[in-house]
Amino acid sequence: MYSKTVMDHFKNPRNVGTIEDADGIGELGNPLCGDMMTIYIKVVDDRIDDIKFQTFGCGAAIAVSSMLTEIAKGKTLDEAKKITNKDVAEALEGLPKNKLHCSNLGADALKLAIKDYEDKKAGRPREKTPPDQHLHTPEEKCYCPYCDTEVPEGQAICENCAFSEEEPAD
Amino acid sequence: MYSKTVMDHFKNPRNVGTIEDADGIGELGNPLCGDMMTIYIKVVDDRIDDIKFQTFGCGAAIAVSSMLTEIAKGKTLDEAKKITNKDVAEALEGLPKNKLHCSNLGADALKLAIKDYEDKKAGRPREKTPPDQHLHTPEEKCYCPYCDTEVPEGQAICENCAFSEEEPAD
Amino acid sequence: METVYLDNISLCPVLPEVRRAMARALEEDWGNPSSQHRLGEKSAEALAKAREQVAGLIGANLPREVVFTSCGTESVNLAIKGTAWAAGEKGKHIVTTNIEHNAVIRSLRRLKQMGFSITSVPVDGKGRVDPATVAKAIRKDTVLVSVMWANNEMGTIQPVEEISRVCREKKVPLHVDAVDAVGLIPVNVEELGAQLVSFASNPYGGPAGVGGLYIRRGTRLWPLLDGGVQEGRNRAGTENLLGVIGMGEAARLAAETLPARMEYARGLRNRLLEKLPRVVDDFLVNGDPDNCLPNLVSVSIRHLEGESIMLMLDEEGVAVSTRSACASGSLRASHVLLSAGLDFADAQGTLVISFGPQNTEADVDRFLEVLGPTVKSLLAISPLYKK
Amino acid sequence: METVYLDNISLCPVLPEVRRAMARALEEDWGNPSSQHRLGEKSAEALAKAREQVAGLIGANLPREVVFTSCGTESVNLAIKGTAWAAGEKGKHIVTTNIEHNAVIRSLRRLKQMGFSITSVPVDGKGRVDPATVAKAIRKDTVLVSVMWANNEMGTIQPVEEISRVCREKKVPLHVDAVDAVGLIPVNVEELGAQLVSFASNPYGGPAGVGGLYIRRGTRLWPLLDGGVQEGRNRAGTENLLGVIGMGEAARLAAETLPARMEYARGLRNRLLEKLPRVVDDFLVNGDPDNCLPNLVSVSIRHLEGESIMLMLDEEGVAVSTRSACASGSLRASHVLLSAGLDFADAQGTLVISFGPQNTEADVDRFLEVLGPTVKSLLAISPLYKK
Ligand SMILES: Cc1ncc(COP(=O)(O)O)c(C=O)c1O
Ligand SMILES: Cc1ncc(COP(=O)(O)O)c(C=O)c1O
Ligand code: FES
Ligand code: FES
Repeated sequence: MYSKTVMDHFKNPRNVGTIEDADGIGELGNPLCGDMMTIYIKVVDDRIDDIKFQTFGCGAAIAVSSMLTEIAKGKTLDEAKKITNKDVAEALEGLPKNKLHCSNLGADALKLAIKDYEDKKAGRPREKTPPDQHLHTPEEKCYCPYCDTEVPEGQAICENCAFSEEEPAD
Repeated sequence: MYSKTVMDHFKNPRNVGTIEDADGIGELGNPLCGDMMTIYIKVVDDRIDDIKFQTFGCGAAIAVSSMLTEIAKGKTLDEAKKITNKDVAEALEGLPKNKLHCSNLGADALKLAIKDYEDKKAGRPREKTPPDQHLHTPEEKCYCPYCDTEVPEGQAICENCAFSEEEPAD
Repeated sequence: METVYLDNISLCPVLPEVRRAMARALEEDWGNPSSQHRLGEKSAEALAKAREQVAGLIGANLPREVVFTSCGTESVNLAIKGTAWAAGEKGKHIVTTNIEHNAVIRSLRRLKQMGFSITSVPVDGKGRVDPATVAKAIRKDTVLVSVMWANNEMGTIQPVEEISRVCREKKVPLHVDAVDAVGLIPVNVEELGAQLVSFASNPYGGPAGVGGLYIRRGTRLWPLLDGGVQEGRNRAGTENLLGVIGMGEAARLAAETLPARMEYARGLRNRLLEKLPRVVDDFLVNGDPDNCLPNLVSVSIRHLEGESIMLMLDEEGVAVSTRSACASGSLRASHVLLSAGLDFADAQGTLVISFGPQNTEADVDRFLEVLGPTVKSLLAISPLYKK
Repeated sequence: METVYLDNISLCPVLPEVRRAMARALEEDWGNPSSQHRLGEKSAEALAKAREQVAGLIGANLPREVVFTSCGTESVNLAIKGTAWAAGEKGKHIVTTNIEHNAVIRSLRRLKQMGFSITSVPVDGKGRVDPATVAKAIRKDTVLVSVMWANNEMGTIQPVEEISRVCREKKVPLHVDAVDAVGLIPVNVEELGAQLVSFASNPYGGPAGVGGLYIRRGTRLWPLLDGGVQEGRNRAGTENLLGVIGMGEAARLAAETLPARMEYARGLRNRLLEKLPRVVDDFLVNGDPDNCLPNLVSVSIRHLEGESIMLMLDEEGVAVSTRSACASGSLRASHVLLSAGLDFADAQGTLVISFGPQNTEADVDRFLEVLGPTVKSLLAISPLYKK
């Protein structure tokens, strides 16, 4: 199901852990499956000097986190902001269609970490994004992990079968 | 499906044919499957001296006709009238449940032949029973060949699925 | 005594290659295709391969347009009821023909109980539907047309292409019951343009109790079996992987060898029809000689009832089928034959002889050799036959 | 590397005896059970034998009370929808529980779309339904109660006998989804007194994609598949004879060896539960220790997500299943585990380990050996785990 690269990053994830005195922290939850990702960055000269992650999620989510940190490490913040979820998925040699939403978690969490760093630097109060806020960007298609149909932009979950699992039959 | 005796009477039917100058003729059709049976009798001293049959019907119907003629041959008319469809089915070592209605044809056709003889003797006009008149007698259960449920007394066909085959779906 | 099996339209022997593929699968493929670990993946691959093979046979554009089912009957029920239920406010009227299989008839009758209304159009003496009649039967509230591709009692092939054109013009979804067409004659669902095409695995040498439904991309229907997410959510339930693998292999073989198989069957059919008058005097050949299944002969032996003929042939080791009411466990002679205008007694005497790739000319000859004396001895019993 | 297969609740390997019976049938039985000639009769006999074997396993009074289907899902759909549709004016209300399989849930949801209303009763922390709650949920217009016998995620066995008593008192037909009970624990449908009991062939080593429905004599339901007269008119369609023969053989074996198999599975289960604390610190064992399937262990490994554990185990050649949303292709964690009161994260970390007769103590030990390091390395990644 998963590509070799995904399995490699899943089995030997890079940059796992926390950074004690991180300059920015981005935390994001996935409303589709309830998973969580936290990205820690250390910024030196507007560059990502160090980056670590923690993830509660599926194999794809772990591989995405790992690959994302590899891509981001050493990049300037401006470069890092431009990393798209698609870049991550492509670097992983693809993800199963119904796991594409896991990759959406990655780049979004990094952006939150950078924003956190910038807010702190600007003296703005740190915003805590509610973990269920999944940011659909226009260019990135998202598919329902359940029925495989595309989840339209601006919609957090698939209407077709939203939460149908959880509820009892009545 | 059929017992050995049925197969024997089907493959080597006894008393096949017509009697040119028959004393009585009984003709009966089966409304369930559209089959036909004709019994010819020759009566000497109130005994069935000779009996022949012709049948358009399934293996069971042919075996029933053959066995019936064997049982009836040599019997007095009074004895012959008492032959029941059950006697014939039993002599055949049983019939499949959905073929029991074929055996109903046999004894009824014989009774019609005897009636025909008696009417002729009494100078009564010969009644031609319409061939679709199937005589259900109380003691003989009849099963729908289609759905295997019992067809109640006094009812010619199974209500459950009557003629459902023939009609188109509308 | 070797049995001569000439009832391939009821059930075809599973081809040796298919048996081998299934015997292999029996030893190997047992992971659940829906489960995620490696054994599951192996099964998912086998399922995907079979789906491609079947898509190839019927000319589907996308493998996912093929849904596996448990038999032709399930495919037909899913297509008809699923479409009707999903139609909602669009309407409650369905058009069909007088010569459909019971799977279609009874599905429609069930829908009638649920408030749908049905128009069933007649056929001509050859058992063919006139596309113009179908066009006339379509109403504003018609939500489905269901027509069979090839008839299993007379062998008549319907003008499904023209009917499909009619339906596309009128924008009504079309279901084609192709259970006795797929694998026997060329079928290309993409060219046909129907929304739904039912078929089974057995007619072309696959295992019994496995079927398929072509659901054209974009077609909406309610599943008959609700539950898990198998078969693109169109049919829940743990897959009969073994059967599906057999169906796939049979489809691959059929796609490869169809023209040769048809040619071969036609040879046997012609031999039978040519020699038949030498052994039987009074008979009718049913169906449409210009549009018929190559591997099926439908003949009505006059003055005789079918089960008795079939039974006698069976005693001699020759297996054919009959459409007599007595044999089919039905109440009346076949609605198909009566619809095509046969009288009751002739319909009762109908034999269906159908060939498979395993049959030989010797089988045909043996059938004819046995048929002659059988008919003679049964005519002696028949009250309908006057010399 | 030998795979250690501990996901027998999803799909059980087909038993060697069953494979042999099926391999034999593949070579022999290919007549159509509905057709009348001798080859057909041979198949009809095979079908009848399998029906007796299955009736024997479930304790049905009459073999004809057993209808063969294509999977547990079909059995469930037929039981639920068939009864609801046949109920007509009697009512449109159905009672079920919060921990049913998707086959039940989605069948009921479909009926909701058709105008039925559903009451779903909760379970306690062990996943058990209280029969008194079921009794309270039954209304005047209730036409069916549907309850599962054993739960496939927690292993909890429901008090079906008491629920059946309640239903008989209230004169409401009962359907029991016994897919994960038949062949695994003693089942006697006659004693139970339910009208409908669904089951499948695979859980006890029969082929996948074959199921059965017990329909108590006198129970009225509409078929899901309309067409021919197979299966006592309750289920039309050409039979999957090969699968049914396999199911029969598996049923025969299960009936003979059930107590021994249960005892054996219980041994493996106890071994696992006893040794588990040595390799994992923080976990929950789900279900009801006093009423549980002998061959299933459901554990929630805290702070971890299930697919990732399952995948790592799979890499080491150990196959288990998980109820995490990520793995099941579902949107949310299992409704069963949430209904039993697990919090979201714990439900996401649930592994289901299930044994078959082929498993050994060495398999349990291998699982534990691999689980320890897997959990350790995944905890290092988890944001939920604070040392
Ligand atoms: C035209 C047609 N439709 C449907 C069916 C039903 O298919 P199955 O027997 O596989 O259920 C048949 C089977 O003979 C058929 O001939
Ligand atoms: C409790 C329960 N009911 C129904 C089903 C559906 O059965 P099948 O997968 O054979 O369609 C399952 C299958 O796992 C089950 O566990
Ligand atoms: S005479 Fe027609 S079924 Fe026997
Ligand atoms: S993180 Fe849940 S599906 Fe990937």
